[in-house]
Amino acid sequence: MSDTTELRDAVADVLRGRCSPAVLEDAERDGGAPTVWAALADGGFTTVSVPEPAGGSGGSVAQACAVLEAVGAAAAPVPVAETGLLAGRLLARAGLGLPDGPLSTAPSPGLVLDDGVLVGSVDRVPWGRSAASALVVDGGTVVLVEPGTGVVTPGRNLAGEPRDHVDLTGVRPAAVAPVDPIAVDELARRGALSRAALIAGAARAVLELTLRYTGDREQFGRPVARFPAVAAHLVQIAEQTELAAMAVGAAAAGAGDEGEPDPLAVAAAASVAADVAGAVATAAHQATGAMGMTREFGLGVLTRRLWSWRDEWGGGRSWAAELGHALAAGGADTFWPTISRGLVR
Amino acid sequence: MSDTTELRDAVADVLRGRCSPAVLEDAERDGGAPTVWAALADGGFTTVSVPEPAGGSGGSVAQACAVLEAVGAAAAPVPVAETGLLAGRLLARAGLGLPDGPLSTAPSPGLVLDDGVLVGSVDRVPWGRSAASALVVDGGTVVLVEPGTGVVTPGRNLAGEPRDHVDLTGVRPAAVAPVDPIAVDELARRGALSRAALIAGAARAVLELTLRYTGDREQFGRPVARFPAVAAHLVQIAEQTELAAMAVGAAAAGAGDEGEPDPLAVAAAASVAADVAGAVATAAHQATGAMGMTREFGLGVLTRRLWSWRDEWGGGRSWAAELGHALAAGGADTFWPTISRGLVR
Amino acid sequence: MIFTPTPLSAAEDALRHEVRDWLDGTLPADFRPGLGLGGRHDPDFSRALATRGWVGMSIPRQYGGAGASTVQRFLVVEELLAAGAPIAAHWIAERQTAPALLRFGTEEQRRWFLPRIAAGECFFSLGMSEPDAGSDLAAVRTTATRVDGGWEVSGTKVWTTNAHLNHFFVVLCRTSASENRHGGLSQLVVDLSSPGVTVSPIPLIDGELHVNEVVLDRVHVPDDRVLGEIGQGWAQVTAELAHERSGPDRYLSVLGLLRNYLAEHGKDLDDAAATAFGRIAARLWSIRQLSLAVARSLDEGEAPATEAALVKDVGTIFEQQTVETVREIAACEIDPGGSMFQQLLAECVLNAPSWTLRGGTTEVLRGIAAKALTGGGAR
Amino acid sequence: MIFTPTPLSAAEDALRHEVRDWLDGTLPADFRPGLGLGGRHDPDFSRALATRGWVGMSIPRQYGGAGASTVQRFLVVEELLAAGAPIAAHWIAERQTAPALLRFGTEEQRRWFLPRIAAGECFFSLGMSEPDAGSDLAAVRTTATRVDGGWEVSGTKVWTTNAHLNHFFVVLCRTSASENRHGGLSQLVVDLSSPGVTVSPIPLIDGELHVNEVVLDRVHVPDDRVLGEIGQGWAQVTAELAHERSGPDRYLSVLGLLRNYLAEHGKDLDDAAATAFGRIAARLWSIRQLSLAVARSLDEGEAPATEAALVKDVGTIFEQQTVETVREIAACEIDPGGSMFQQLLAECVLNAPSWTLRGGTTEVLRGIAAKALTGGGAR
Repeated sequence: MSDTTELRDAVADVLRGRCSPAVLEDAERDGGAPTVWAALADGGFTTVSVPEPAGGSGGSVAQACAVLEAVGAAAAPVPVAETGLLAGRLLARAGLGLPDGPLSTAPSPGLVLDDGVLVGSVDRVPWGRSAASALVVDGGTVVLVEPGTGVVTPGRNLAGEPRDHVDLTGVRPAAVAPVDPIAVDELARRGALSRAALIAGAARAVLELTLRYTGDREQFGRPVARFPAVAAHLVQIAEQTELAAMAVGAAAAGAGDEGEPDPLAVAAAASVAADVAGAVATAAHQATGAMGMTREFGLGVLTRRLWSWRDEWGGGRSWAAELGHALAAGGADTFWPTISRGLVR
Repeated sequence: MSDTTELRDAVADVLRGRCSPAVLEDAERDGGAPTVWAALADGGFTTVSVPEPAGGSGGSVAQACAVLEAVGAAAAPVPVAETGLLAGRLLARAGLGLPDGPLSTAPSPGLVLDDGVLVGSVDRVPWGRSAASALVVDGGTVVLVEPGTGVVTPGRNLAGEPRDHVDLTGVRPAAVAPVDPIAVDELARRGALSRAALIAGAARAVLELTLRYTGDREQFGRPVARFPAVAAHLVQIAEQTELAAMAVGAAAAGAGDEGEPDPLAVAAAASVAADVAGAVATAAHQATGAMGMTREFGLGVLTRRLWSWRDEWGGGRSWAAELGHALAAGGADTFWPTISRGLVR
Repeated sequence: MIFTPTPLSAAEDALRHEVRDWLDGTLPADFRPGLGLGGRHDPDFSRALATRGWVGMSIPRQYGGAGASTVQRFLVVEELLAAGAPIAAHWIAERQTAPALLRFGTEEQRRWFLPRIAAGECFFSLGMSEPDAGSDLAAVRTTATRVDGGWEVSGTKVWTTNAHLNHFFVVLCRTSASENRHGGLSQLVVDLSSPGVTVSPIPLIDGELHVNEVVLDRVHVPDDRVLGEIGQGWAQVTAELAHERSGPDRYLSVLGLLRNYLAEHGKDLDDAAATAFGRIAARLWSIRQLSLAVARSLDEGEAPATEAALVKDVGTIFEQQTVETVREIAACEIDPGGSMFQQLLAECVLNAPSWTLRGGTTEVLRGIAAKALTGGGAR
Repeated sequence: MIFTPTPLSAAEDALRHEVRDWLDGTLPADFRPGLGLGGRHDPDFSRALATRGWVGMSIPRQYGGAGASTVQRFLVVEELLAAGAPIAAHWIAERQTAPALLRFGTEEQRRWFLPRIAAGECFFSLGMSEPDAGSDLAAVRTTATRVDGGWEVSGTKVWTTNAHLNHFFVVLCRTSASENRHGGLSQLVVDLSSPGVTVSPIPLIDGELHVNEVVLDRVHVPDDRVLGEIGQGWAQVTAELAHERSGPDRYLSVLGLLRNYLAEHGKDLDDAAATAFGRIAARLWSIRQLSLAVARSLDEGEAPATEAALVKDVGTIFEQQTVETVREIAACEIDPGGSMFQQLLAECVLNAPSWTLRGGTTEVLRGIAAKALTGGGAR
């Protein structure tokens, strides 16, 4: 597992100092962070897990998740998840090469291809205004749409990250290729896993920030971390962070060097991470008090992301339902064997 | 409201010393507590809210609930709720007089009357083995069945109170009378309200017991009530107790001197009380530690009742659903007016 | 405990409907409700409300108020909060400053300030919190030095909501060195337009700019603006805080959210959503009656401090749970630029963490309640 | 943090299946699972298990054990707990006493006790808690006085599970007066069949009688039954407690409940129930892997005390939440005499409050974890 740890640290090094409050404020206003993007792209970190022949950096799903943990921890306002693990891997799967620059994708159930021309729109596309979009239409075809094509209505999530409505009616895709229909489910799972990885990273950053603040800050003559109520919040943040990181790590590791992650492991990770996001944000704000509610403190850029990511790509509830239905279908006797199957060397 | 407080205190006086651990253990083994029953019946407390002409003690639903709060607080193992507020009031509504002795009732959807003879069975009848049962059949007929009729299969709830399966097939009722079909809904609501009142009473007894124990008991040289974690449990028990008592009190008072309680107020009380039951039991056991888990300590007789009553007559969930659907049907604009309508003199 | 279900009189019920009808007619159809205390700052609204006699209701008539009972004020405030009305301009003046002036002010101060407060023309902020002090109010470092005819105040206050829009704030400061950290504190009424006052916004997590840092640089405060006694600041502030604990502002922040949830999703509630919503409603139903019972008991001359702390604790926790539950049953990506419900949900998610902080954290409140419970017995 | 997803080797995976298959073949079809640690006391079962080498697995071979790794023992214990197997007879001896003997016992004690423990023939109870002491273990009043050839012990111990069925218990007692309340404590191995030992049941809330009060009236304990050093009892007990914290017993008490929920209700789960059940399963999935990671890191020579405390805290809270959630989605009156699921639900509801008490309350555990977190940094 140490290769993933090293990769995470390497990305953290690249991002250190690059996601300053000023950069984040600008990104929120302008919808992009070109310097952050350039630094990550230069290092090849934006296309991890996309095979090299397709124009990616190669690597496993676990390595892609390690990158995303670092991206989440830094609150980096760039579509790394979309470019690599999601759209990039989708394009590669369809035998299409990756164009330069940031990519995006989103569920596109209402989009169809009619005689080579798209009809319909896609909702809440991350950075849809500035990224090329790889989308699945008609359940078995991947299309690539160039940046700025179609009619873009800007939108955002709670963290101010672009989530745009893109009307593609009349647009002719830059590339079209058939793909195994199962790729749609795989994309949805990687979408959920990407959010869980981002959450795990952001949760760890919240833990570190909160430990530092409550350790430094004194009240009634001693560090606030020593007050039992605050200490209990810190412990819960730590527990929840480890739960999410473990759920993501296990699901990602299960994909092996080139494969896709196990569906139930992803469902578990998505459910756990969504719950963790809420619990960590709540405990951190309780532990840091009014200071945590100010824009300058830096907690908010993380908690606003936790509150956003937990609902994306289905959200914790729908993945929990999927897991629950699957376990019920498996029956009582396979319940424990399934829960405990874990990883085998 | 002071008449209800006085009545509650009067019943508490009657029960004081009568529900000793030995009496409760005997009742759990034998399924009855004749001395407790006799004391309450002698005082006329078992038929409060049943009009005097029908053989009851008269009084309002609020007064019946006051009696039940005292019964719940003492964990008195006798069917007071069933005899007065539920079966007694049902019989009176149907124009039937009350027989002597304890009464019972339970939802009986599967029971029918075929040519004067009953067909079917009733599940989880409180004290079904020893009480006469007043039951609604065919949606609009009240039947009275004498104690011990039919085939009784003993059962119990978590508190060891009798909840018997009674097969009445072939039994000819002791009395039969038509009743307005709305009486079925009213009975269900009074059933839910009776459990909420019992819960409110038991919760208050838990509060007093827990305050006393944590105030007396010392650890690390001071009363455990002074430890912030324990103090927080005590505060939650107090809050929850007051929430339940207020919900019950408001719903009961709304019934006026002779009427039935407001459906939505009952639904709110049932939902709140069910949640309170769980929260109070959990906090009390946390506050009292291992001691609270022993049979001799006396907390268990209360918490086992809280854990039982919250699920009876529909349980919190179904009443919450009823309230939620009703509010949704009323629409957004009537939401606040409904929530805040309260009592008007 | 003195919690008893309390019926409204016909006159009280009529007052409630009068306020409700007036709000229906006054707030525009597309009005976006504020989150209870988060209602917007709108001097025109405050003045319009004042002409109805609904600002500073509990101020006695001789000082320009309505001399209303606690229950009457409760009913008016409850309707305003339920509607999410823009009450921020007069809120602190009416809830906190007016009672403090009545209790500690000079006759001259009462005659000057109270009629203006009741008219919706004189708005106050709070001047208690300081940087690095948190909930430890006694860690005050702002200092007032005796000068000819008054005091010269220097220091920094934070979290002063709407200081950039209001007229005054009551500053807690040190007027003498003291061994005892609660000693030597005093309260001064500072004109926010005085020379030496600098107000700068503290941007909040949701990007809003209504909270400020106020730097006082040798600000002159005349003797007639001393509130109460020099050196008694701590006792006065403690009394003031006790005042603010159990009002409907503790559970109505989420009312607009709930109403708009019904408006947008009420047509097709499945059982799970109906159950979750019903549970919230049931709790709100009951908490409201606890709060009303506290108001009634105040009118009857009781001092229900424990009960007030319990209601506040249960109320704020209710609000936070409600946001989480509504988010769950809405089951969507929250769009801060979406429908009214979406906008309110976004605002609630971002602001809910602060609800357990205002007016004493959960831990502080539970400490107060626990002391009362374990000291005085349960009933 | 050293939590890292850890794969099992093929041999480890095979061991797990071996245990699982053996349990399938050994436990009767209508077997009612115990709640994890609440598994029944069945000496025959313990001996049968011992013949497979699965009791006292981590005891070295020279003392009759299997010399197994922590992960191997983890896998066996996990399967036993998941099945709710009747492990109570040997549980304390293997989890607590054997490691203490290995660490503090004399060679003679090891040679006498450990093979018997590993054979499932020598069962232990705990002898720590005393009346009115609660979690304050240092408030010990049981006293041992020096006599010829040994010690004479008098006092009362409580919460000694299965003392009426087991052979020994390790008694924490005062062997000398000390200024320091942690000083002067020692551990003695007391034969429960000694003259002067009186065992009486403490009936529990669910009517069960497996927990006892043990009164010691001048019980003679020979010198060769002193565990470790006289006067070092506190240090020894503290080390012992650290040992018991993160095993699968902290999250598997509810496994029988979950399995039987699926058996009885799995066919017709609505979305709300599936969501609630899936959420539980997801959490269990993740907690289990945290716990396994702790076991692996112990094998790798680490001392993951903080991690162990975190897993225990998160595990016990998980168990309690699970009972509440399952009760909610089952939505029925619980019938203690009903179906297997009903019986288990009844047992869980009655016993769940005790789960956060055993091995340190939530508050104590969080204190330990918080100290480690804030002292040593987060990673």
